[in-house]
Amino acid sequence: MTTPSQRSRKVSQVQRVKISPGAVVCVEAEIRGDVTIGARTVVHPRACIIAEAGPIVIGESNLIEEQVLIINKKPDDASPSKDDKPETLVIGSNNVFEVGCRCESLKIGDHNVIEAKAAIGRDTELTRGNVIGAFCEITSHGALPENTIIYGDKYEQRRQYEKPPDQTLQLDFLMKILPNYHRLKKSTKTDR
Amino acid sequence: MEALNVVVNVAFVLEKQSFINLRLSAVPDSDPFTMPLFEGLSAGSEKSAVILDIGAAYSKVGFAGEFGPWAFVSSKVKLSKTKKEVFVWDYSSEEELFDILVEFFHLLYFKHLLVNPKDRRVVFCESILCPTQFRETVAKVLFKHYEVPSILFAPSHLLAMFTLGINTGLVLDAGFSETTVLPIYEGIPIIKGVQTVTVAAREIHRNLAALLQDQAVLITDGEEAPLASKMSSLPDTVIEDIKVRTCFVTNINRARLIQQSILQNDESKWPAVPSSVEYPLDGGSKLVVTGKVREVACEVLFEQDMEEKSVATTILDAILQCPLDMRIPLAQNLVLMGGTSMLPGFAHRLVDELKELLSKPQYKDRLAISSFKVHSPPSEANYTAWLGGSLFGAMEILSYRSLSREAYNQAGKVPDWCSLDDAVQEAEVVPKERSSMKQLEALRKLSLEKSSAGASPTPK
Amino acid sequence: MASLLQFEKVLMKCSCDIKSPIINLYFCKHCLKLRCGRCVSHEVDSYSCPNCLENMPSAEAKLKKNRCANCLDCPSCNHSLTTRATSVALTDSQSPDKKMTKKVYYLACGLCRWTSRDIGLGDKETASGGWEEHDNPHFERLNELLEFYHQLAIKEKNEREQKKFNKRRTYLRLQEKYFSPGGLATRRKASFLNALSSMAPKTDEPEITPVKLIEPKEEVDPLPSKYYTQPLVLEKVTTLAQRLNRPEFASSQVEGLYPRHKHLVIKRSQRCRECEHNLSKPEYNPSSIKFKIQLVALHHIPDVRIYLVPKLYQAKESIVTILLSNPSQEKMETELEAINEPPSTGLLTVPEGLLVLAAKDITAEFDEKTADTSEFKDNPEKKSSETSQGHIQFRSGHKLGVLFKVTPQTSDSDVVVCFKLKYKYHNTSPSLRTPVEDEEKPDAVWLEHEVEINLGATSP
Amino acid sequence: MELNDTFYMKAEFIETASGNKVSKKSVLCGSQNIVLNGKSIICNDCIVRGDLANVRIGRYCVIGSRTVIRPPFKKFSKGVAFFPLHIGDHVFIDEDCIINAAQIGSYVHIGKNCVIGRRCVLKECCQIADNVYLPPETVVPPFTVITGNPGKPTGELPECTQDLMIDATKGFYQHFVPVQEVK
Repeated sequence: MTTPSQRSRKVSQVQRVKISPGAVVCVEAEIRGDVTIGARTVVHPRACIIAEAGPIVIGESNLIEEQVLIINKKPDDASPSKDDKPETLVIGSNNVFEVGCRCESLKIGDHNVIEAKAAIGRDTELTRGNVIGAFCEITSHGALPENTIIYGDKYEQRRQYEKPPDQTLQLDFLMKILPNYHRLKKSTKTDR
Repeated sequence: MEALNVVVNVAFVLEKQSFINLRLSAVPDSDPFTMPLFEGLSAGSEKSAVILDIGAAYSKVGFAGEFGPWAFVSSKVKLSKTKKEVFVWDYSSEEELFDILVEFFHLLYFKHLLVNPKDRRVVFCESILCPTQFRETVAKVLFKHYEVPSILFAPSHLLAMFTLGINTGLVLDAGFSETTVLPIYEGIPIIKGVQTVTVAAREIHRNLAALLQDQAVLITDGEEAPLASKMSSLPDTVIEDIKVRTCFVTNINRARLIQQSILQNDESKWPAVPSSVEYPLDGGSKLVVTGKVREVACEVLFEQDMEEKSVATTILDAILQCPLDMRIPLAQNLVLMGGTSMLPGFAHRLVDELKELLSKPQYKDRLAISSFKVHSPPSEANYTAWLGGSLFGAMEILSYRSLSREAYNQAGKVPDWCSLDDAVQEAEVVPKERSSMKQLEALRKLSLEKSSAGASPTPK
Repeated sequence: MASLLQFEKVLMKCSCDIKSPIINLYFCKHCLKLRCGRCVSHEVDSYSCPNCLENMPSAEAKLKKNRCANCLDCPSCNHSLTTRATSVALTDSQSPDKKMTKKVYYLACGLCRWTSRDIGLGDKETASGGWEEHDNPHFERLNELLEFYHQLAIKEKNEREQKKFNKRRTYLRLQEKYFSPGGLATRRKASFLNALSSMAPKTDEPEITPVKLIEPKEEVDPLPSKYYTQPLVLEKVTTLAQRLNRPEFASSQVEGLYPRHKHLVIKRSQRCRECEHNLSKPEYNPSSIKFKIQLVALHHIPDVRIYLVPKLYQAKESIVTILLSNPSQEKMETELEAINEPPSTGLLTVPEGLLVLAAKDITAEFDEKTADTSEFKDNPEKKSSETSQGHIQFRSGHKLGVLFKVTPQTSDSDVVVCFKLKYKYHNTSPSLRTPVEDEEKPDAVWLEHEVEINLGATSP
Repeated sequence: MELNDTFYMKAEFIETASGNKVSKKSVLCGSQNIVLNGKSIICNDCIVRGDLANVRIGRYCVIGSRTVIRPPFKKFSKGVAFFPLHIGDHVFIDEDCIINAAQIGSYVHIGKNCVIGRRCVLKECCQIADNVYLPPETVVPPFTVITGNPGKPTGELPECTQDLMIDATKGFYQHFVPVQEVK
C-alpha cells in the first residue's frame, strides 16, 4: 500500500489505478486518474472516483457505494501555482460512503460515515468518527471535532460518545457475494 | 395555626371567586337553579377536563389532574386553505381567527390530546388582558364547531396561585409578547394594580437579532465577514435557539459595569467577557455569537423604557397601587411564571433590581418594603398557569364554575366578568370593584394599542 | 398523488359553501349533500402506535398518556429508537480465566446516533428493556395539593347541595346573601367559621386536612459563575424543542435527556352533522387501508377533470376539453350550466342538453386494452351524444370528454370558470334507506353542485 | 387533471411479455433475483441491486430516472444479511431517489430526490414528499404524508388514495408511449 509521502514523490503525469490485493472493485465503477485503493475496500458498481487535480489515496476497509463521487477536484479559481504542486486526497480506513454522496475533502480520517446524498467540501476535514447525515452539505473550512454528528436540514450537531460501529461484517459479506455477480477490476501487483 | 389559616384562606379563594364572579366562574350561582342534581353526582366519574393554555408563542395542552401538559407545541397551524403556517394570534379579523382556531383545535384534539371534543369540559387558561374578541371566538369555535359541554375561562395569574396553595401573592407572567403583573390579595385580584409592559421574549429576540445584525461575524467557507453583509436577517427560530442555548441574564453588578462602559464609551470598564460561541447556521457557515451579545441580549428586560418602566418596575408599581396593608404580604409572595422567567439568572437579577429600585426616589418614600420573597411553584415556570388549570379542573366543582354550552347558546356570548348587564352578576359584584373593572377594560385597550404599535400584532 | 393529478384545479362547493377538491369531499347518501372536513364532525375511532402499529384500547391509551408501551423516541431528535443487541464479555468472579459473553440490549437512534449509553443508562438483559420511567419531580407535593383541593371541592359541593335544598323551600339564602349588612366581611367570617366548624361536633362535614405551605424564599440562587468564566459547548446544551418534549423534566444539558415513549396516533371517523350517519369509518386494524363505511364523493358523484387546455388569450375564445367520469355502475345523466359571475374570470359556454355517461364497468379495470372506445360507440348513449353534437370530444368507457368554450376576461390572474354540475343520482344501495324513505324518495334524484375550474394563466 | 403523454425512445426500452418496460440504460444487478410483476416501468439510469438480495416489484409501478433500489443491510449478533425488498402494486417512485426500505406497500407515492433509509417500512397508501430523508427503520403508517429532513408526518391523505394511485399509475402506464427514433 502506498502512503501519501510515497505518492507525492511520484510524478503526477503517470496516471494509473492501483488496487491493493483484497480490495473488491467492480468494473462498472468509474475510476480515473491516479487512484490507489487499499485492501479490503469495496467499491460498488456505478461509483465514481476521479483524480483530476491530484492523486487520490484510499485506505483499507472502506465501503464506497453506488453513485458515490469522490473527486480530487481542481478549485474553481485554480491558480497556476497550485497546479505545480498537486495536492493528494487522502482517505483513511473504515469509512463508509453511502449511495449518492459527494466527497471533495482532501482529508478524511478513519471511521467516518458520509450518508446518502451528503457532500463534503474540499477544505473540510473529517477526523474520526464523524457522521455527515443524509443531504447535509458541509463546506466549512477546517477539521470537524472527533465523533461529531451532523444531521437534518437544520444541520443539527451533536457529539457522540463513541465512534460509529465498524462495517467489517458487511464488507466480508460483500467481498463474498459481489464477485458472484460482477466482474472485478484486477488488483495491481505490489512490486515495490 | 398558620397552616389552618391557609385552609381558611384558600377555601375563601373559592368562595370569593364565585362571589365576585371572576372568570373562574363564568356562570355563577345561577347554576343550582338550572343544574340537574345528577350532574353534580356524576362528576366523580366524569371524564377529566381538557386544559388549554394558548400562549402567544407556545401552547400547553393536557388533562385535568395531570401534573404536566401532555403536549407543549408551537401556537401555529398550517391552514388547509392557503397551505401557510400561521400563528394563532396573528389574525386580522374574527373570521380569520375562527378559521385558524378551528384548524388549531383540530390539531390539538386529534393529534395531541386524542379525545373527542364533545366528551370533555374545557378549562381555558387566559391572560387577564385577553382581548374580548379572542375569548368570544374561542367560545364560538369550541361550543359551535366542536360542541364541547362547557368552558371555564380562567385567568392564568389566579391559576398560578393554585399551584402553591396560597391566596395572596404578586404574580408576574413573563411570556412571549408581554410581561404582566397582577396582585392578588386574599384571593381577590386587585385589578387596579395590573401592570404590563410589552417587554418579554419577543423584545429579547428583537434585541438579539439587532445585536447580531450589528456586531456578529459570519464565517463562510473559511472567510469572515460581518453578518449584515451576508444576510439581512436571521430566521426567528435561529434567534430563539441562540437565546435559549447561549444567552443568560447577568447579575446586577456586571450589568451596571456594562452600562457604564457603554455610556462612557470605555471598553476597559467592561467586565471580563464570557466566552464566545460559534453557532453553525448550516454546513458552510458559522455565526460567532460573542460573549458580549450573550450577556446583554436579555438586558432589555431591565432597561427602563421611555415611561421608566421595566419588568422590575411593574412589580413595584403594582404594589404601589395596592392599599398599604397589602403591600408587605404581596412583596413577600412573589410568583414568577412564563417561559421568559426561566432564563438563567432571571429571578436573582429581578430581586436585585427590585432591591435597588427601592432606594430610588419614586419608591423610597412611598413603599415601606424592605425585602422580597419568591415562591417556587411545583412546575417549570413555562407551564405554571397550565398546572393551576389542571389542579382546578380536577375538582368536582368544575361544572359549577363553567359556562355550559346550553347557557352559551341561550346567551349567544360569553358573559364577561366585566360586563355588568347580567342581573345575577350585577347583584353579586361588589360596587367598589366596578371602577377598577372599567380600569381594566381601559388597560386592555392600552395593551392592545401598545402591542399593535410593535412590529408584530400579537396581543397577548 | 393528488399532486400528480392536480386535483386542486377543480373545486366543488359543499354544504358549508367552502370549495374543496373532490378528493376531500364526502357525499352523505342520507342527506344527498356534499360534506367537507369542516362540515362533518370528527371522532376518535381507534388508537395505535405509528411505529409498531399495535392497537391500544382507549382506556389504556389514556392511562399511558397517549403513549406506546413499547416504542421509544430519541430524546435528541425525536426519531424512533431501535433496540440493538450486543454481547459483552463477562468475567466470572470465581473463575477469571473462563470467559463468558452475555447478550445485552441498548437503545440507539438511526438519525442522530444517540444511544442510551450516551447518558449512562445501563444496558438491559431483555430486548423489551424495562427502561426506567421518571416521575414528576414534584409528584408528592402535587398529590398533596390535589387531595387538598379535592376536599375543598367536596365541601363546596356539599354546601351547594344544602343550599339547593334550602332554596327549594325558601329563598332565605338569597336574602342572606344580598341583604346581609356586613357584606364581604360577614361572609368571610362565616367561611372562616365554616372551615373551623369541622371541630364542632354538630357538623357532618368531612374534615379538611390543610396542605402545608412551602415558604417563599428571600434568597434566590444566583447565576452560577460558570456562565461568565467557562466556555460554552453548544452541543451540550439542549434546544428548546428538546426541552419542551418533556416540560416536566426540562434539562438544559444533553446528559439529562431521557427517551420518551412514542406518541400514539388515531384513526378518525367522520359523521354527518345533520343526520349523524357515519360518512367514513376506518377498519380497526392500524395497517389496514380499508373502511367499514366510506362515503367519499369520488365514489358517488361525477368527477370533473381538465383534459386539455390550449393556450389561453385574453378576450379570445378557446376550446377547453373537460373530462367527466361516472363513478357508478349505472349510466348517469348529467347536465351543465355555466355560472358567469365572480369568482369566474372567463366567459364560459358549456354543452347544452343531456350528457349521458356510460356506466363504469369494474371488470374493464382488468382489461388489457388501454382504450376501447369502439365498444361504447354502439351504446344507446350515442343518441344523446348526437343531441349535443359538436360538444363531445371523445368517449372512453365511463369517461366523456366534453368541449367548453372559454373566453378569458383577465390577463394578470388565473382563468377561473364556474358551472353547475347537475346529475341524476341513483341510490344504488337501497338497504341504506328505511322503508319510509323509500316511499318518500324516488330511486333517482337530480342533484347539483357548483364546480370551479382553474385553467391557469393566460398567455400574453 | 388527466395525465399527459410521456414519450420514450422505443429503442431505449425493453418491453417484457408481461408488459414491463425497462430502460436499457438502467442497471439491474443480479437480474435473476429481480421480479417485476407486470406493467411496471423502470426509467433511465436506475440501479436495482438484485445482487444483494431479492427485489420484488408489483404491478403498475413506476421507478423514475436515476433512482437506486437497494435491499437493506442488517447486522445480527451472529452474522449479517441483506434483506429482500418488496414493493407493492401501484407504487410511484419519482426520480433521483435512494430506496433502502425493507418494504413498500401498495399505492405509495415517493417524491423526487428522496432517501428512504435502511429497513424502513412504508405501509400502503402513504406519501413521501420531495427531498425527504427518512431515517433508518422508520415506519410510515397508512394515509400519512411525510415531509422534510428528517422526514416527519405532516399531513394526511384522503380516504380515496387507493383509487387515486390506481388511477395515476395506470394512467401513467397508458400514457407512456414509445416514439421511433428519427433517423
